[in-house]
Amino acid sequence: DTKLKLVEVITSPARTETLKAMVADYEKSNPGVTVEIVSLPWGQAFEKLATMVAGGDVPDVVEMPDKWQALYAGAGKLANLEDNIKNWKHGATLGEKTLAMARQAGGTAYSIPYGFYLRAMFYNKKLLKEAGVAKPPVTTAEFKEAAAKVSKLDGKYGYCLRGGGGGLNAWMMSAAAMNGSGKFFDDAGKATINQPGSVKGLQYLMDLYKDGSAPKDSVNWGFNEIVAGFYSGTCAFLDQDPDALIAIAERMPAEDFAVIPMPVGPAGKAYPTIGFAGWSIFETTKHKSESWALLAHLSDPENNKTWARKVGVLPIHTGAEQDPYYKTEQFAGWFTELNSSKYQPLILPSYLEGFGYFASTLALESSQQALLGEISAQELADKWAEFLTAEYAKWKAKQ
Amino acid sequence: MTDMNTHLPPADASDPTKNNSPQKTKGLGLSLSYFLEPYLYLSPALLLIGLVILVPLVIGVSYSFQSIALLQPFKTGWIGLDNYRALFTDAKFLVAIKNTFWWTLYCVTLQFLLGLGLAMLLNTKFHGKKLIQALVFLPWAVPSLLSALTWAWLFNPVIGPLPHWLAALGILAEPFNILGDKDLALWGPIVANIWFGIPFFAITLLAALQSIPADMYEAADIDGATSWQRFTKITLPFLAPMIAITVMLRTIWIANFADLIYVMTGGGPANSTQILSSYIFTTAFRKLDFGYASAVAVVLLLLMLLYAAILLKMRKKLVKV
Amino acid sequence: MASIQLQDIAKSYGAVEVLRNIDLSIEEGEFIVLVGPSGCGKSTLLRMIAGLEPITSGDMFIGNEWVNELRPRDRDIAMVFQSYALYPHMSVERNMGFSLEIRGEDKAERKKRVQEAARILGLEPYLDRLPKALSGGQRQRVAMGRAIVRDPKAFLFDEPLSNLDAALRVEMRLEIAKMHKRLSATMIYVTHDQVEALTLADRIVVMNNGDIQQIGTPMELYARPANLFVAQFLGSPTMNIIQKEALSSSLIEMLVPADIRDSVTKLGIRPEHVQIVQSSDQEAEDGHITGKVVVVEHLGSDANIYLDLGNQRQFLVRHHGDLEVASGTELKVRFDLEKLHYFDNQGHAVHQPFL
Amino acid sequence: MASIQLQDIAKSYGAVEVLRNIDLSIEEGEFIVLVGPSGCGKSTLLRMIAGLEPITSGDMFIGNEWVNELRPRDRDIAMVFQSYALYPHMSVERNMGFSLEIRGEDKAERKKRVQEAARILGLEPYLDRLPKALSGGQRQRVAMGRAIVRDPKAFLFDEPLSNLDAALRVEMRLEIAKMHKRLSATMIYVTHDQVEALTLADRIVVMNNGDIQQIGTPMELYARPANLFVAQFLGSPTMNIIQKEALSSSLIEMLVPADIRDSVTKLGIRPEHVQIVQSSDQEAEDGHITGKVVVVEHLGSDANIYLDLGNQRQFLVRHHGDLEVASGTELKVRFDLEKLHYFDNQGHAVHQPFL
Amino acid sequence: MLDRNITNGLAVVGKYGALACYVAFAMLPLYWLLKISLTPDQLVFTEGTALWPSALTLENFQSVIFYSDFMAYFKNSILVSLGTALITTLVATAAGYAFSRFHFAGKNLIIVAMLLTQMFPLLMIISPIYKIFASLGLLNTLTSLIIAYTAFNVPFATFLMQSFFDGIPQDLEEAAMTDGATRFQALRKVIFPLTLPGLAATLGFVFTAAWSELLFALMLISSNDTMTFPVGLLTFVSKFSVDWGQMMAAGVLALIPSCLFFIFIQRYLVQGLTSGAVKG
Ligand SMILES: Nc1ncnc2c1ncn2[C@@H]1O[C@H](COP(=O)(O)OP(=O)(O)OP(=O)(O)O)[C@@H](O)[C@H]1O
Ligand SMILES: Nc1ncnc2c1ncn2[C@@H]1O[C@H](COP(=O)(O)OP(=O)(O)OP(=O)(O)O)[C@@H](O)[C@H]1O
Ligand SMILES: [Mg+2]
Ligand SMILES: [Mg+2]
Repeated sequence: DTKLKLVEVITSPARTETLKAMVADYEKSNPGVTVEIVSLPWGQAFEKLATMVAGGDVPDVVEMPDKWQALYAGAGKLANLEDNIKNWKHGATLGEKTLAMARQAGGTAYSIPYGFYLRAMFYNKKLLKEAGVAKPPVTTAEFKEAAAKVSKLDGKYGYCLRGGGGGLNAWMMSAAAMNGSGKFFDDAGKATINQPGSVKGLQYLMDLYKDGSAPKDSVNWGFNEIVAGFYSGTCAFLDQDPDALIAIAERMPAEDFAVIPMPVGPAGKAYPTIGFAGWSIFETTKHKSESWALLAHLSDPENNKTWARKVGVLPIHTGAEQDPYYKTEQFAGWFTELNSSKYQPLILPSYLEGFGYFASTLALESSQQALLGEISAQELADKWAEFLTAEYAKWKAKQ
Repeated sequence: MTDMNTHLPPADASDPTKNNSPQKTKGLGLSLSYFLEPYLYLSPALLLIGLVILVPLVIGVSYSFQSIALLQPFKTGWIGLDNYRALFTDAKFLVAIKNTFWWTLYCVTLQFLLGLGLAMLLNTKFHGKKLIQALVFLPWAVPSLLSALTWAWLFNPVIGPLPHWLAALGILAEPFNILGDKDLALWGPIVANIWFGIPFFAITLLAALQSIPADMYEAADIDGATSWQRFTKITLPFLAPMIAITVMLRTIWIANFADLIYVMTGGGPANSTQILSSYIFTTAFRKLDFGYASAVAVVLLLLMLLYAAILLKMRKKLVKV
Repeated sequence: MASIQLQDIAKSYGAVEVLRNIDLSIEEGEFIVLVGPSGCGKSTLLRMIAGLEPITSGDMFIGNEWVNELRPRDRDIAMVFQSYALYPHMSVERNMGFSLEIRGEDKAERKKRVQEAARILGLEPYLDRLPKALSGGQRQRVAMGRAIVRDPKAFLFDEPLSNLDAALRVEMRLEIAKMHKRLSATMIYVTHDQVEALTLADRIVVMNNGDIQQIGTPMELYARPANLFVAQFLGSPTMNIIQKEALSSSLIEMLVPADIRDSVTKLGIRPEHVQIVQSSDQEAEDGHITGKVVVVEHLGSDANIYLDLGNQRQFLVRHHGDLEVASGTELKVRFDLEKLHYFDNQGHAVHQPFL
Repeated sequence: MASIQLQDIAKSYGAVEVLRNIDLSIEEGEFIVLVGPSGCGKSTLLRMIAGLEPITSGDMFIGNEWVNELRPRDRDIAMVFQSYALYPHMSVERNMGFSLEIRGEDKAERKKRVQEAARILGLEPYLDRLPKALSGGQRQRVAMGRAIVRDPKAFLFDEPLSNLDAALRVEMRLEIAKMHKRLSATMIYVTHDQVEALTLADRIVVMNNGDIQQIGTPMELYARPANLFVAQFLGSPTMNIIQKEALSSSLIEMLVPADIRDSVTKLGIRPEHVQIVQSSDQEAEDGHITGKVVVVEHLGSDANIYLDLGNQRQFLVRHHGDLEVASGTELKVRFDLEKLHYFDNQGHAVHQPFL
Repeated sequence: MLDRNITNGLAVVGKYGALACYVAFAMLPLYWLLKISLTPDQLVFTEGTALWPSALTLENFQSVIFYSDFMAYFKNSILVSLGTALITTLVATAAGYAFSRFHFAGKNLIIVAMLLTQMFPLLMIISPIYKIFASLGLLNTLTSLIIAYTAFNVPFATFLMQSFFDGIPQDLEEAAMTDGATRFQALRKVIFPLTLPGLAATLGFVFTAAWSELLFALMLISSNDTMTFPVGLLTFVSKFSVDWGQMMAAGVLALIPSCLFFIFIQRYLVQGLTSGAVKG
């Protein structure tokens, strides 16, 4: 009898249900194997998983968000999945991007992603109309103007700025759009974030905040606050991944909002961030083949489609977007981004070991300082550049 | 005491020498058990604490002399005092110390004073006491996550009433979220913590109040004491041991307690609510630098020890009974 | 100094009635001693006067002010608690000086008065101690000291000397008398010690079972107890009581005057008013009654001789000086006729008309 | 019943030495009364015998067993605490029956014995009350009751009757004597009441300041006090002490036998051994000394007459019977020569060789 | 009782006023909790600042009670909290008694050690603790939580109990021991009943501490069967949304046992237990 332990980290009750059903399928077709699902609350998942692993209570299969992958892979904790992918019957349909992301940490596939998060812009149709904005903005300039107009309404704001946890994406997107480049490091290994274009991008967000186009307390807003700010009708624009759609669709009539691509910068391009999460196998597992079988089961096209819908990501197997589910107005924004060359998905350098700290702490604190006017955009950019350049060099050295 | 002759019963007692020595042994055995008795009572506590906390604590402190990351057993190594040296140049650390001080001071002082007031009120007779007592104690039973979320909610002008009330009272110029204001943000978690902590002092002090003999107040009445004098000269001295212990522990807990801050402000905006323990948390689990985090924790521990020592000294001086 | 009036005061704890119909009017500067058996309500009465115990019914006046609802601290009364009620967290010195401290008396004055009290009470070596490091008697003296440093309208003493040795007690008693003279403060004093009661009191109040039995000067109470209870309660050893019917009619004729002979049912005679008739003395009528010696208590200056009159009736004779007599010996005793007390069947005293 | 031996027992609280050189050997079934001024260490001694207070040095034996380190409960000793130490959460009944409860005595037996004790102590109406609803004397009786329901090796009583009224005290005293006879238990009894001490004790131990001053039967102590302290401590009112040099040489010749005349520095005479020489009596040598009446205390059966001998020396005369005499009057008194006590300059008694 | 009318009246008004303030302060967040749990999802934000929603729903409660594992979490929490409260109180009573009644070598050292346990952030030592429990095979058991909570709560409970013991006259114990009681009997029959307010307070604290503890519960428990309710609450905070309604409903439900517990213990918070015990 084999027992597998599967750890789910981005937990929600509905999602756990789906996972359970899929696992039950697997158990049925693999008699003798039982799978224990451990669902960690997302807010504390990192600490808990780290403690479990450090404490020797290592699971077999784990849900792996992009930001953790480099860390676990770098510590040699994850199994190399290259061979398995090669021999997998569905291996062929894995998209180019999927594989790139699987291999993000050190060029080897340490996970099978189950879906992408891609940023696009939600907007509140009613608010725009009230503010007299005729059509949704396409460029950063239009966006700024529209946001300013909405902010004139009493108690309303243009943009749901995410100044708190997880706000890095917006800064990076803005910097890239203004800079007209999606590269984080130049050929010399220097971070591009303090290039003049990028600094302008940072300044762009700071201005939005200072001009009152974002609520005062949005300096501290995280995911829940911005989403709530959006569906409560406090602010008109929200840049978010498809997963936010779940929460928003539940609380807002479909006709009240829509999703558009991210505004393009002066160079006519936008760089919506793209992220992923996937499944990994721990190196220490005693049941590698069963674990892989489970992983393969979860990632097969049918299951992946169900899963992707449930959790609000874009599926990994090519051709899945043809599904009628994705043909709605709400999904239009994301698929436009995917299919137009104006939009170049931006992959954050989460392969850097210090990136987690950078995103969650360093960038967070310094960007708040910038929003509050304690430091200038240039100082902010320099600070980031310094850290990123050093991390990049470390990473480079290991390759 | 070793000389057996000193234990001879008087001459008229029947043959004392004969049965004296076994008795003496029995006496010694007893004195051993006398000596061991307190340890016996303490042993379960010591065993539990030792195994579950003290041993891990020693390990935890030892991290501070190492370079150690949670997931990377191969990158550890002893580095002596390097982590501590780094503290001196760490601006964030200094900010966190300052914030810890204010955070702890405000929280402890206010919840102590309010708790004491509540305890005094509850120590009188009034209608509906049972219900009110149960109600005012309830905040203590709310998990900190839930209270943090609720208070964050209450402070949010979009979904909570507080900013509007505060603005109506003229305390705020306009209804905005103080959690987003770097000068006021710390007050959010402080209010939440006070709310949460009042019952702690109220209950302990109420229980202590109730063990003050009534005739102390009678004697003070006869001696002509006013209510205030009764309070300062009788009540407070009687409460002093309890106050010393609760204030000390609560201070330690609060200084170590980052849950509310973590959920309500995440240490922000711009580190304005960063306290040592939240800094320790981010250093350990975000920066993954366990060694450095442990060094910060050790500093916190030393500060707390110093504080406890001072308080214990004061207690010895003040508490006579 | 203030007069104290109690008018029809009563006190109940729930269903338990502890005091009833207490009428007592105490003059300014008077020294009242409260006596009565254990549990008769003395402490309760003191506590009511002090304001510590709500008054169930009746009215109380201190210096003409109606004080039923006045707070203790506004009454300006010093009290020695039966239970001492020392402040355990204060040194002896602070305990004694506490009331002065409260009143904002300055330090030097406080110190002076505490020193003076401590000297009187023999507590000087212990001023720095906490109460828990004192002996029982020392604690009681601290309790006493707490009252006597003050200069209140009235002093209430609840058995303040009960735990002191005889010598100290005598000394303290004299000090209290002195203090009373000096301050001419009103004092109410509870004691079980007859000597204290008799020597200190201007008037004694005898209580029983929540009632006042008699109020009067010591000599009045000793010489003319109003009833059987008072007669037996005061005087130690206690008065002998003899049922009239137990006496032969000739004896009754001799002892009880004719005009009250019918109403009297009991006769009383104090042990010290009985003489032993020497056996050499042959006249029969001299020995009023005869009994067998049960036991002799030697008290040094006196001896108590317990006689059995038959039918298990005991009779006590206080013999002045020592007496060697074996138990079982028959003894004849005679009464001092003028010191006889008479009681009716309700226990009220019946007085000879010519007295 | 058990004998108790104390050998060179000492006790200190930190630097304070409370007891020293205590040597005392108590026989099985003996009734020992401890007396001494407040704070002399009586309670401490009792508590050490009970095992409540560690012994600083010396050895203690109970029934030949060395008990220095034996726990209280293994000593099987009943004790009445000076502070009562009642269990505040238990009814009077349970308080009294607690030791039996602990010993697993069955309910009926417990009830019986508690009832019996309550009857003796007059506590029957209060059996269901909590201590806080009792008067001081009632509490003390409960404390007493807790001891007397038991049947232990020894009883220790620490001022068990101090808060009771005279009548009750006499009654209780008799009950204790009865109990002692019935159980022939060893008893150690602390009291400040001389009557109790003299009537109950087989032997009295007089303590002062942590020392034993004298041990002996009541009559021995009364008649032949070993030193000035004992002489003055026992007997109430206390013995008069006269400095030899204050007397005229003719008086000294008359009062002090020749062979001890040099070593004696003080003379003692009890107030009851002094007679007032009636003024009608003209012989001068009959009146040994003369003084002015300061005050007269009327005690009913007796009167205490305080004389001023000049130079503020007080002298007390106990007059049997009453005496009306105004203060200021000159009185002549004479001593009972056989009852004179002599002391040397260390305060030790000097005995006449022929006695 | 003996106060004079006007000041008396003012004092009474002041007292009730102050009580009202306390109650209002204590209840406001709880009221908000209740309000949100009763508000239909669509109105939670649109009527955020209203004191009372325009429509009510019991749906949140229904789904928490009937369609989630919360009842199981509650059961676990109650088991753990009661177990911890009882064991901690026992252990701490023994230790507090030793502190109160004995002088012994190493007392100060032990006090410092106990204080130390409270001074170091638990997060920093959770990983060795985890290892210890893992090696004892106690992970995912309620026992592990009870042990951990007991260990962590014992120091405080000990100090608390000590100060209550200190308030009880030693005479009473001595009396019990001369009455033939063993130390334990004296403790059980004489000291305990007099420490009831202290015991009640200690029980209350430990119960609620265990009831709302999160860190150990999160770290030591992974399986759904042994999860306690605070961890359960966390599951409402997912990466993409917070289910406020259900979370608050669960929070409201979680208050009920605590409330009952407080009502239960407060009958022991009574005055004057030791009056009449000793003279002097
Ligand atoms: N903890 C202590 N520290 C120092 N001295 C103490 C302590 N306890 C008692 N004493 C002293 O020891 C002496 C003896 O006390 P003890 O209680 O035995 O006296 P006692 O003879 O019973 O007096 P009393 O008749 O007043 O009850 C007293 O002088 C007292 O002050
Ligand atoms: N709380 C109470 N409930 C009921 N009865 C009480 C209460 N307090 C006191 N008593 C009773 O009231 C009566 C009077 O008590 P009080 O203390 O006044 O007596 P006392 O005369 O001072 O006696 P003692 O000489 O023994 O001190 C006693 O019989 C006592 O039992
Ligand atoms: Mg009384
Ligand atoms: Mg004593």
